[in-house]
Amino acid sequence: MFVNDLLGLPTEFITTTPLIHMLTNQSVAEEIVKKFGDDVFDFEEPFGMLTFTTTREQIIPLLEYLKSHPQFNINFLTDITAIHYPDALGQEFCVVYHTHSFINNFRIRIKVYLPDADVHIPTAVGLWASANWMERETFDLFGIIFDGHPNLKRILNMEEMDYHPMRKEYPLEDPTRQDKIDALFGR
Amino acid sequence: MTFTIDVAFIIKAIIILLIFGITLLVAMYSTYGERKVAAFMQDRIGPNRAGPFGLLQPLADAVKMFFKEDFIPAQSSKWLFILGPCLSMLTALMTSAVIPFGDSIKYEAAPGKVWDVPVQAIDVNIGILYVFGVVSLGVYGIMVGGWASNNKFSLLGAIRAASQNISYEISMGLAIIAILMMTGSLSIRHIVEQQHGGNWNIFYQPLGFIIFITCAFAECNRTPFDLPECETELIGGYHTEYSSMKLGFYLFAEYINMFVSSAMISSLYFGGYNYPGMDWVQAQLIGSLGEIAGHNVATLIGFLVFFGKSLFFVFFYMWVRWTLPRFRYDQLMNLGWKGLIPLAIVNIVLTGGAILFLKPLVMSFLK
Amino acid sequence: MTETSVAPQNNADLAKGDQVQYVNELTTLNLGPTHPATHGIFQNILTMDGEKIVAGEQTVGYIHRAFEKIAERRPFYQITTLTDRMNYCSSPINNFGWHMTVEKLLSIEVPKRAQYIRVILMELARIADHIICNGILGVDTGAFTGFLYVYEKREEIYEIYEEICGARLTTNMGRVGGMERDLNSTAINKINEFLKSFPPVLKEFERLFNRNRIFMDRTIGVGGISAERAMSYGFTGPNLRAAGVDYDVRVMSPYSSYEDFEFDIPVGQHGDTYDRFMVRNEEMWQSLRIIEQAMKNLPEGPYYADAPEFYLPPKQEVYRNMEALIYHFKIVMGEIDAPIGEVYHAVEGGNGELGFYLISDGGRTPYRLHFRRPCFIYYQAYPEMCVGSTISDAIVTMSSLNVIAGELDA
Amino acid sequence: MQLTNRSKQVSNKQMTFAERIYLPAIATGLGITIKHFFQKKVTIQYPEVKKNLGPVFRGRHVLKRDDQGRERCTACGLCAVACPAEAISMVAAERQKGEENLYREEKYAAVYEINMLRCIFCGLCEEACPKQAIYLRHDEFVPVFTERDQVIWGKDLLAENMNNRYLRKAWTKEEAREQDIKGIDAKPRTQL
Amino acid sequence: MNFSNLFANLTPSTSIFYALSFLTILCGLMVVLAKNPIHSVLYLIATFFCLSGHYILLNAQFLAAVNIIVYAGAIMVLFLFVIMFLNLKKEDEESKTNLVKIAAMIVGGTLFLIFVAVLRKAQLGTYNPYSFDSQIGMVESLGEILYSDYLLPFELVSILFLVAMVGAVMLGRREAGDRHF
Amino acid sequence: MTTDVKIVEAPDGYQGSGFFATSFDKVVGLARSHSLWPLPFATSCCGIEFMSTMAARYDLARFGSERPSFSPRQADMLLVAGTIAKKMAPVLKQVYLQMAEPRWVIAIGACASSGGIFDTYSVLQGIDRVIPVDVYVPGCPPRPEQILEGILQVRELTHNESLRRRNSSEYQALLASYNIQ
Repeated sequence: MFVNDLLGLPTEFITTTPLIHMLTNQSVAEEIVKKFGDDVFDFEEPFGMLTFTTTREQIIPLLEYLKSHPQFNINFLTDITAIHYPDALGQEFCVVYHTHSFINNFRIRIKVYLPDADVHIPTAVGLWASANWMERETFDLFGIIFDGHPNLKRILNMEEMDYHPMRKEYPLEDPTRQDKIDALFGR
Repeated sequence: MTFTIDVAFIIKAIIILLIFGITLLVAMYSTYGERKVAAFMQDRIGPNRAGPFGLLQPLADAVKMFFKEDFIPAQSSKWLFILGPCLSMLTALMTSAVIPFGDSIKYEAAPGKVWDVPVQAIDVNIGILYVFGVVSLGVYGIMVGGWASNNKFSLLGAIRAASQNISYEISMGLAIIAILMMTGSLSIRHIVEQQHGGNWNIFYQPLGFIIFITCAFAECNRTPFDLPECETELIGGYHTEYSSMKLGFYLFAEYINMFVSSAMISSLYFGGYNYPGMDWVQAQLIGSLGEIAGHNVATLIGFLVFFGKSLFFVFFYMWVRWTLPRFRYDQLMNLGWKGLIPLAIVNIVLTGGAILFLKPLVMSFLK
Repeated sequence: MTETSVAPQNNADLAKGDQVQYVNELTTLNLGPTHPATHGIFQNILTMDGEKIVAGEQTVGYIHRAFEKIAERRPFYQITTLTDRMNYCSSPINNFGWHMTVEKLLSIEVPKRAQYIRVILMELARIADHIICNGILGVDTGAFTGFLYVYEKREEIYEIYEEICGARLTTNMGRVGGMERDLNSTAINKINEFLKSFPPVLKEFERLFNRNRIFMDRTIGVGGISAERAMSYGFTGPNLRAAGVDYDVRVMSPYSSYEDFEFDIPVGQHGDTYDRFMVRNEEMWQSLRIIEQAMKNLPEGPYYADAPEFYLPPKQEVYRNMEALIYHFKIVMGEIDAPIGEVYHAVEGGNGELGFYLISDGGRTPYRLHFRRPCFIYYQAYPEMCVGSTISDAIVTMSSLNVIAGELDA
Repeated sequence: MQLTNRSKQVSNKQMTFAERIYLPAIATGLGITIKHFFQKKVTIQYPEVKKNLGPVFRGRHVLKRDDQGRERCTACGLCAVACPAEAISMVAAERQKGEENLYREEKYAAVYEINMLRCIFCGLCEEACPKQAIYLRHDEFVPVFTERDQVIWGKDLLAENMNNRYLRKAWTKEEAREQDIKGIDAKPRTQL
Repeated sequence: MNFSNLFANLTPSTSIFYALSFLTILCGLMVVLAKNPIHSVLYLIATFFCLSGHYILLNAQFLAAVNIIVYAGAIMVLFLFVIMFLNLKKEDEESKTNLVKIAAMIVGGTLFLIFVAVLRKAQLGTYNPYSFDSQIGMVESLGEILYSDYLLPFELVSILFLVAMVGAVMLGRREAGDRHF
Repeated sequence: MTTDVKIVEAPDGYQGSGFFATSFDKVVGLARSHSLWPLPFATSCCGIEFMSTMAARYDLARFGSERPSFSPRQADMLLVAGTIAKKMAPVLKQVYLQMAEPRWVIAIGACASSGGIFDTYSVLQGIDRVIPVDVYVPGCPPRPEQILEGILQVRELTHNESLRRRNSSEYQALLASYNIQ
């Protein structure tokens, strides 16, 4: 007995497509530039996803704009994370927001670069409840401080930890491991 | 004549010892049975390494528990902590005293003088009330132990047990009242005797039976009413902090309770040691073995029948446990207060009506 | 407000969490980290009024293993072993999700057969995942037996894996560019057998639970969340669908030929535990449908892409062919240059949108690899979902969310 | 919110009267469990009965020798590099004159150690080995340990025992596939 | 009075009576004296048991059983329940003010006086062994009297209970918005 | 780990406390080995494999070990299955401390035994850094067969363990080296 029989479903092939209103990267980008002007720059399309950079002053208004825009309807926060570029002077940290519009099935990636000396960025908790832990994780691993976050403390690591482990300068390994011979074949 | 009295006394003593022994043994092997039944229902084999078919498993558990470190939590009330399991065990064992396990054993002391010793530890004329009283005390063991453990989860378990037992006792009592109205006696032996042959109460009291068995499940803290000890919520419930044989007592008491309530169910609703065609069997036996031996063998058969019925209900307990999900606390209370109690009252009214109107009608019809 | 904090009364405190604190009449109950219902490790500190929960806070990170940091030190092909251990209930999905991400970066077109095999294995993994979740929900409501019935079928899924890769749980069965092995005839037979033997068992499981009033009472209206809140909390997967939003990555942005298959997206009404249970159950049926279609239409052809610089050459070639030997060394040493770029790829994991955000600087390892772990994101909604209910509800809610600690804590 | 036309409502929360009074559902449940009570049990009695672990199970490591008993390993170190757990360590040495019957290649592993507790049995070492020298046996586990100092296995435990050789039907995945396609039921053999 | 004589002349039931009485008084005292309220409740339960023993000695088995079921089995469980919930053990005993102490003295003293006065005047009931009906405490006779001679009071009491129950239900009704309990 | 305490042989070989102790030891050891109640401390992947071990196909219950005691007090063996992060280590130690003697510990899988592939700042490199371990089961995760092997090994240890081992100075020294007691 196969499943289709059990469910009483027709076995013939029916193609279904999502109900998608097409948005193109081009049109969205133009609209955003129209609204935010010079505060959004570095537009790219790596593997089809619209990517651009903004400033930390504009990030929350930008997200809010995208969320409330009647056509874009980018109402889902997929992810917040950060990247550490120790060599890029004045742009050591990059906070990356992935957002998604379910209705249009359209994703946007927004980046904000922060200097090492001043890793502050406003929180997005007011827009999405899910930002809470994502920002806490980013704080925990990178030390990015999200201003206005209700509960910005470590989430994955122990409270007592005194560094932010995902920064490139910190080692991965547990210093107490004894059963390993290092310096083997370029490890 | 002192001699004959002594023999009767000895028979009685043996019966009493036997009854307690059997209760303990059944409880002990219920643990094994539970594991095997669970395993079989889950397509597993279950314990089979300790002795043939794992039959020594309960012994292994018992010995292990005796030699386990006995732990009494700091800052808990030491004496109450010990009292808890003892109370549980005591009340569980006390109940089995009034259950009629069989008809009676006849003994010819002197020619023409036959002693008739009932197979029951003690026949009190308020048997049901006695059982009820002891059962209602059973919760103290859990409450005291749970409280003395000084642990949040234990206390929650104890409190759940207390409120659950009180609530379900009421509907249990009301369900029994319907039986009492039919039989007009509080003595369990009397009730059993009235169900002679296949004239079992279950045919007159199906609703009462369902209420009673539900309440029995609740009183024994068995699934779906095992809230006081549910593993996934309260870890071990009231016995979270118990180790070694004190834990063993709690677990043991649960199984004794199960057996005793099974025996109660079969006595009250399934005719105890009565079975259809028992008169014929007895007549045949007396015919072939003689008056006294025949009667005794018939008693033995009755005892086995009773035992079979009780064990079936023990099995039923396990069967249900490994099938059903458990209630939530408030649902349990709702079921008890809003479901079972009104139903039990309806049952009483129906029974009363039947006795008043239906019975004379049927009687006159039969005449 | 007088707050009397009582010092730990005995050493049972930390583990079983019976630290008692009295704030007026509210008590704090510490569920976890080793509470049996947490299935894995996280802690919920619940503030209770009697048996009613008035507030909750979770502590996670009890098995934080630093996946993302390790990933920065391992060549691409070794990261498979990490993804295996992320959502260990459905490791093939993680596995192939990662490989698809890398393939996207490297612009490798995977042959159709490999894509179909991946679909089959991913759907098997989804079934395995949902078996655990729904079975455990049964266990947590007190019915252990149904769990073992379906778990036995999970063992059959393991047997299929064993045939393909030799491991049961942490399969490591995909490779960049395709599959490590093709489906052999035994595996195909086993899959067909599974397609036949699973439906009756699942039906039986449903009959044990679906319409049992005790179970329904325990789950209906418990731990509900509205679609709006669920979206705000970043829910995806079955938990979001239970709230009525039919978002499914397989349909919205099809990968690995999912557009070839016909299946429904089950949705619930109120996002409560019963909805989640039913949605997962129905997803198992839909997965079976997908597997059935994939098995029927399984194309012939190679099971890996023609990408010699990324897919290990056959062993015999390594002996005979110098070029193959060089590639072999280069691949194992991780000296193949990946293009510079950043890529986000999402798959429908057992718990929702499992995203891989990969930034490559052209080196042997990812410059940065971030996992969008659905558990981590939606578990933060847990206090909101269980406030106002009892501790029993909280536990049922927790198991129906299917929080996998490995995925949660990275 | 409906995004596609594929959605299907699956959750029905209305209870009928029969469902309301508990008993029919309970009876159904009891029926299912009692059916299983009398069914055949699926349990494998493990220490006595052993289940087939599959053709490619990744168990205990073995360092293959060729048919003359020479070690195949050439200490190239690829396995150690490929090991995600960094459990393999080795010391390479040059083959001396007169050792041709011991080592196949001119370089060999004088020390070859695997930390069995670190190893995650992912099979990447087997895949990485260009000499087909290391294999994860499909028929044997690594035994359990009771002492911490037993866990690093050297060549004495890893190298193949010539008196009790490791047999396998197919030594590479390509070979296995070929056998499968052609439907050959190959005999287990010692060598590649 | 010669105590040794007293002990020598004890019949089994009188010795049980004395032992039980001693236990009853002891437990009763411990109820008052125990520091921990939980212990008090447990002593109270023990007291009820001893009283039930007295009932049995008087051949009033029904009363004995009902005493245990109702008092020891239900009411005291609720007492214990409440005390456990309140967890009084944790709180230090509050020091009583002098006013409370004086009030307690007065109330206790008055009660004591009343008892003395009543007992002084009272005549101990005697029974005639020839007309004594040993079945008087049994269920049947109890039921007969209850449902014939004392039917009206019995029904009135039932109505009182009904009223009390309805009142309790009304008081314990959940507030709107409360999902559980 | 299995420091068998040698018991001084009685001169005649069959009398004195030694004789009784050893045969008694055997009985108790036998009983213990058939009734090892596990405490699954399952954190990750190995926990799922432990579930398989408990499930129908491998059925741990055959050895009398099917009653998982989630309360450490009642458990005999602690099955640590899965990664133990440094954040978790104190909890693990607590659980171990709460277990009643005699207790055994199995480290299931590479992570619990040595950290496995997670040689990272946040993972404890083997639980034997915080608690004494009796049996290590290799594998990531080990197959149920291997977990059963581990449990069989514990049964072996249990069976042969002297009743006095837990009081011996060696055992105390072992515990002391972990800062226990």
